[in-house]
Amino acid sequence: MRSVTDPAVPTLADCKRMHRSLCRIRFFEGQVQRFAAAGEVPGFAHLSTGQEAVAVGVCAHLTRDDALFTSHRGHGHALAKGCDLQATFAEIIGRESGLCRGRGGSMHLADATNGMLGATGVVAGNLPLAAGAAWVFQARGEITVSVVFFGDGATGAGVFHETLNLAMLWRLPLLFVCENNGYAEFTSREEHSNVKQVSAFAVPYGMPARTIDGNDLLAVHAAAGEAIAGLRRGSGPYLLECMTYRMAGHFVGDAQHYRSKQELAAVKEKCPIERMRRHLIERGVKESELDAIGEDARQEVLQAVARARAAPRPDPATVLNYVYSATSLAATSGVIP
Amino acid sequence: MRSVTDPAVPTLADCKRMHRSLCRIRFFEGQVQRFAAAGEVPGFAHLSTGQEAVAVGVCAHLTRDDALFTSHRGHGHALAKGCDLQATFAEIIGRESGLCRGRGGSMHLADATNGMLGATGVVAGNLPLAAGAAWVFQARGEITVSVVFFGDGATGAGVFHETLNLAMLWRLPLLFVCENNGYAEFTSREEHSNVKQVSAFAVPYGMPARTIDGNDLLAVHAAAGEAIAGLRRGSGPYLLECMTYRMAGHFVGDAQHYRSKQELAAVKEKCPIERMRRHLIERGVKESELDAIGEDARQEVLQAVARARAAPRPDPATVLNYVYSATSLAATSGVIP
Amino acid sequence: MIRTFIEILRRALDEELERDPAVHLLGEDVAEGGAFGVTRGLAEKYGAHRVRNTPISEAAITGIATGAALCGLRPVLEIMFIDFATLALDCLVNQSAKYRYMSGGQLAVPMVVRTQAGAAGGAAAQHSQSLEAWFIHVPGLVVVAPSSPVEAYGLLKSAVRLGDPVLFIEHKRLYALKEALVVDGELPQIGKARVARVGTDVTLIAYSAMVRNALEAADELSRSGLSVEVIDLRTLLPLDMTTIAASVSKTHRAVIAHEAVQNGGVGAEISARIGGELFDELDAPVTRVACPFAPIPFAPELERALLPGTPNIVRAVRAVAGLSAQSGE
Amino acid sequence: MIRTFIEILRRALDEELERDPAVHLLGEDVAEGGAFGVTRGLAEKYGAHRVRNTPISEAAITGIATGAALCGLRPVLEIMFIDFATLALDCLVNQSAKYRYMSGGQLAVPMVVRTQAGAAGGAAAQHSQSLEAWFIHVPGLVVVAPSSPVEAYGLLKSAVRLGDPVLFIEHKRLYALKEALVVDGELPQIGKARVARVGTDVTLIAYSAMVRNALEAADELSRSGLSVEVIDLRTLLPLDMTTIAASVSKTHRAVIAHEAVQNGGVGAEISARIGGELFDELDAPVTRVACPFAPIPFAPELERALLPGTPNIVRAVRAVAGLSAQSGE
Ligand SMILES: Cc1ncc(C[n+]2csc(CCOP(=O)(O)OP(=O)(O)O)c2C)c(N)n1
Ligand SMILES: Cc1ncc(C[n+]2csc(CCOP(=O)(O)OP(=O)(O)O)c2C)c(N)n1
Ligand SMILES: [Mg+2]
Ligand SMILES: [Mg+2]
Repeated sequence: MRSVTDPAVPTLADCKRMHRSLCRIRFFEGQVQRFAAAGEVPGFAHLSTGQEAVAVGVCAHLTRDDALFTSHRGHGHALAKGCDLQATFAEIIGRESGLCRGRGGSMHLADATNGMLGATGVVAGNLPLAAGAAWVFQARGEITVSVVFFGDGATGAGVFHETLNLAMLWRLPLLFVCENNGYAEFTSREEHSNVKQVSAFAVPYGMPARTIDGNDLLAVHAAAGEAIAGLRRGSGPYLLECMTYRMAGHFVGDAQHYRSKQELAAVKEKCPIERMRRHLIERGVKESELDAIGEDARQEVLQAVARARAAPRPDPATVLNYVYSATSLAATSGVIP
Repeated sequence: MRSVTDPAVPTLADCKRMHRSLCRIRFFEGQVQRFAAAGEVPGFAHLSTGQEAVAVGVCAHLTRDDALFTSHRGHGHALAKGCDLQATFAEIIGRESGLCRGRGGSMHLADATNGMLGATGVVAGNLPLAAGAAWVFQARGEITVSVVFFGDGATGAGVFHETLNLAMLWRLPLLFVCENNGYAEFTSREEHSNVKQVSAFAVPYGMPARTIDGNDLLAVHAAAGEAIAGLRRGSGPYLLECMTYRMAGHFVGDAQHYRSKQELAAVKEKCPIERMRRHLIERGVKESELDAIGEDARQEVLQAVARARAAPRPDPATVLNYVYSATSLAATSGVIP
Repeated sequence: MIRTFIEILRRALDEELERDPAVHLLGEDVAEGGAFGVTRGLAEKYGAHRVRNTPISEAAITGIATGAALCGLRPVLEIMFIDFATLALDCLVNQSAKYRYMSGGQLAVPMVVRTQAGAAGGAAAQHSQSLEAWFIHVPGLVVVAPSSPVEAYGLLKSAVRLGDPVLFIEHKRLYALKEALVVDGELPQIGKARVARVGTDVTLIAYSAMVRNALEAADELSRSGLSVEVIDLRTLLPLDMTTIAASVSKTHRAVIAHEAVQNGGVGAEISARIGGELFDELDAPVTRVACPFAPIPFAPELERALLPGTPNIVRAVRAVAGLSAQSGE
Repeated sequence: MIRTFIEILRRALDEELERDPAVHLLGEDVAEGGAFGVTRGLAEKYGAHRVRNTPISEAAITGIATGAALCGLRPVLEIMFIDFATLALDCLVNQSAKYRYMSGGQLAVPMVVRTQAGAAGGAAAQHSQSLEAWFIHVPGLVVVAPSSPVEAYGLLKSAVRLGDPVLFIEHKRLYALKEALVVDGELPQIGKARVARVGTDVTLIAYSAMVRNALEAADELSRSGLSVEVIDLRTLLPLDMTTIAASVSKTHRAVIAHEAVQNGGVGAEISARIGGELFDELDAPVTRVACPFAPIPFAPELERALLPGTPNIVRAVRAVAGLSAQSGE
């Protein structure tokens, strides 16, 4: 087993890099929103706008060997894990150059080469899969870890609790990252549960857990770093609850009747990018440099989006590919059933 | 709403009555075991031998209007709730005079007239149904309550946690009674969960819960009485964990390789009937009177069993009855599908 | 007046809530109107207590609806997508469907599970399935799949009044569809199919959204002189073989169309019933038009390529009628 | 030497554990041998780490097996009763079956879900079902249902080596059955059926435990001079239509027998395929022998009355062959 070094406090350069990833995700989601509104994005698009700090702060500690699973709101997680901008956007608009050749779409992003093992449209559906990946790493004696992102609404699903139990029972190297944005679709947390803090669910199992400000990138980075180092040392699973806020609707097109004017007005203070920006300025970084970083990220996104939109659409003749393995097809001369 | 009176401390007469119910269940299960071994009991028979005090202590506080749901190990619960001995045994051996006309069997005892709304063979399957019944009582503003019995293994099932959340969120008059006998089939509690006490699962929800000695009838009676009085007052759900011990195998025929000689030897001290007997003797009741009570219960059981065994078997021609309501059948002149 | 499928479902639920205090709605976001706005306004009108939001707990809420039905309520549960009915299946199949039988007739579960199914607009593999076939294989359940707003109105009200657990399947492609609702008080009987178009040459059997494609195909085929009788099944369980038999005995040819994958689909059962019971009536093989065997892909051109549509039906009917595949030759 | 179905399953698992370190078993009580003793002794031999007990968490353990398969393990998951596969269905259907497709071929889920099904001895409504039909309706899954110990041996080993999620269904009535196992190294190919008995008059198609009844019926019918060809499907998905077609083209008559309820059962698909693809070959309606539409009752005489058996098959075959129902006239 390789020795595990404690996560270093991010240098100013690290912080700028992370600030750039925040901007990258923000601009990316902006493009998804724009082209969804224009009818170029099929299906349901769930934006992570406002929740970028969780994705960036956690994934900063992951290598491509580490496994990542996410939910229906996973664009930011995929990018933070290293998925190619063009391929990710192309997937979301259903092109052959997409991560999944346009078969999966926004809710099913996967990129095996980057350890992005899948998003799911089934709330809480990926939690046990992440535990399965962690089991493999444990069985192989690797220091690799498995991370799963999910929303607060997922705590209503039984499989979340089944997975907590199994992860603790088997001491799996699994990091549960809950993005508690206070809503499940149009229904607020209070109407979903009597349990205010998701981290409380870990207590009966004796699983270490923490609730942090998920819009404070440095807080996320520090907490995730500590948790992941622990996982790599074999200390078992960890539940990290990141309090955050979904700045956009549940999906593109959500009228958000369920949110008051005041609530929507208060959004800006919560913005993790504004906060990181303030932090960097306090540390002496010039506004102009930050603007440049933002602009640079914006250009990168725009170019990737342009390439994705120019990419070819899947060939309808290939619609039956990838359903079965060659061995399964062998017996049936390719015809299944 | 009728006013709720606090449960009275059981009088000596009450204690003798409850002791008699313990014996009744013990003898009943003995007969099930005997005739199962003789091949007269179809399917799987799960005995509640050793767990009688939980059934008797809890059901002492219930009226026939209160709803009761149980698991695969529910013979004792059914009898304690007031189900007829003959009809219960007849069901377990599959006779037309059985509670469910021989259609249900040991794992599916139900007796609507006594508020015994059903047993299930699906572990944890009845928890949400009991919540549904509680919802109805709450909607009607009744002081009636719903009680569900389940085993410690059921806590591994997600629906247990989903139901805890909903019961607390809706403040349902629902009593969760966990019979923690330390095993799920052949696997001990330790291999099922890192959580020693099932009552710990209630904590995140802020649900009142207690762990008690489930083999001490008086302790069960006191704790259940308090909990149920609270439910009737509208104070919301309660989780009562009763530590007990399954004196028989998981089902009749279980070789119990997974239990050591010493463990099996220690069973007798745990026996709730022995303990109640000692208690009554301490309170001055004569051995001879207790023997008489036991003998009387035994006779009642034997006579019921004899009647059940003499009862007619279901008529094969009726096998397709009770699948649908008359209204559903109307359109199809009785033929479905 | 003219109403969308969604508005007409809302009206049916509103009227049933009004008519019978035992009727209660529950499901995720239903007090907010639900993901598709079907229940919008009903919580305000009847109280959050009768139109109840639930957590994302499909297993528990199905159990709660079942337990409530056992105790006299008439719950109408919304499962947002039929794809998530997988999470409700244990209770529906092992409890709700079997309670009457297992209790020897003592207990019943009169409840409706409203759910939304089908593929449209890139909802992709986990939000587009048509899984009705699973449910017709479960004794004790009733399965209803309306083909239009007006059909949905009557069938939903009948379902709410039935004494058994009903799976009520709404196709997402129908939601925006508008129709004029004329209420004549007569509610359709669950278990009876409807002849949507009278014809003499070929019997075309469909349900849910596919009935519209069937009618479209029938129109087009009439131009090549083919008279197609279209049967809208309405109820998949129980299946109305009387109506099917009457038609096939007349046309001697049958085509079944549905969106679900062909293998193990509802069309298999109907084809088997026709082949078994009307063997001597058949002049051509019973033909199925259904989805090829793959999950629903995300990209629009793949989704379009996979889903069966009007042209597939036209081709199948022409083949069964012995005409060449190309129309208008 | 002579071995029971259970012992032969154990041997197959033992050999696969031995052969490939990626193979891991998990399920409730599997380290204790499981409810039926299939895995007895394997934890001692390979360690509690490769033969892993789980809590009663069907949903999570199916997800764990799926995630492990994604990362290179070859999990063999035991779901104690197929009745509880209802709890595993979300993951199996929405994730395991679709992963390859949704990821555009990047990821695969090579896993086996061993489960036990069927009615016997009063296991009653929730422990006796035959639900295989649900799974043949799910693109991406493979469904195997062995008919004997020897068949199970090869099929299980082939299933473990396949690249897709396999549902492997063991019938409880077969568990105690004994057979001599002769290992010739050749493993059966998943997707190929087996002609269990050669005949010329009627094709009798069955799978799982019903194959034994089919062979019994064929024996009995041979005494009334009827030559019945028995096909053991082995694999329900993919379905081997080549073998079926070859036989029906010879006999021109087909009967399908299974224990699951008839409505929406696997027999419906097979009947539809034969009726659709071999219409001109058929001299008689394709007939199904299956369970009437009710849950499995507890009382032995009711269970017996409901379940289809050899006499039902004999009657059906005689009818299809144009003989009177009573044999030996
Ligand atoms: C099992 C299941 N039930 C319902 C849905 C519909 N649905 C999609 S997202 C969502 C809310 C999820 O809330 P949360 O987990 O907090 O994630 P967020 O959207 O807030 O990021 C629901 C109910 C689903 N996708 N899966
Ligand atoms: C969902 C489900 N999974 C598995 C089983 C098989 N099974 C029957 S009883 C049992 C153990 C239950 O343990 P517990 O809940 O502690 O109840 P106990 O038997 O100890 O009374 C299991 C796993 C089942 N009946 N239902
Ligand atoms: Mg949320
Ligand atoms: Mg137990």
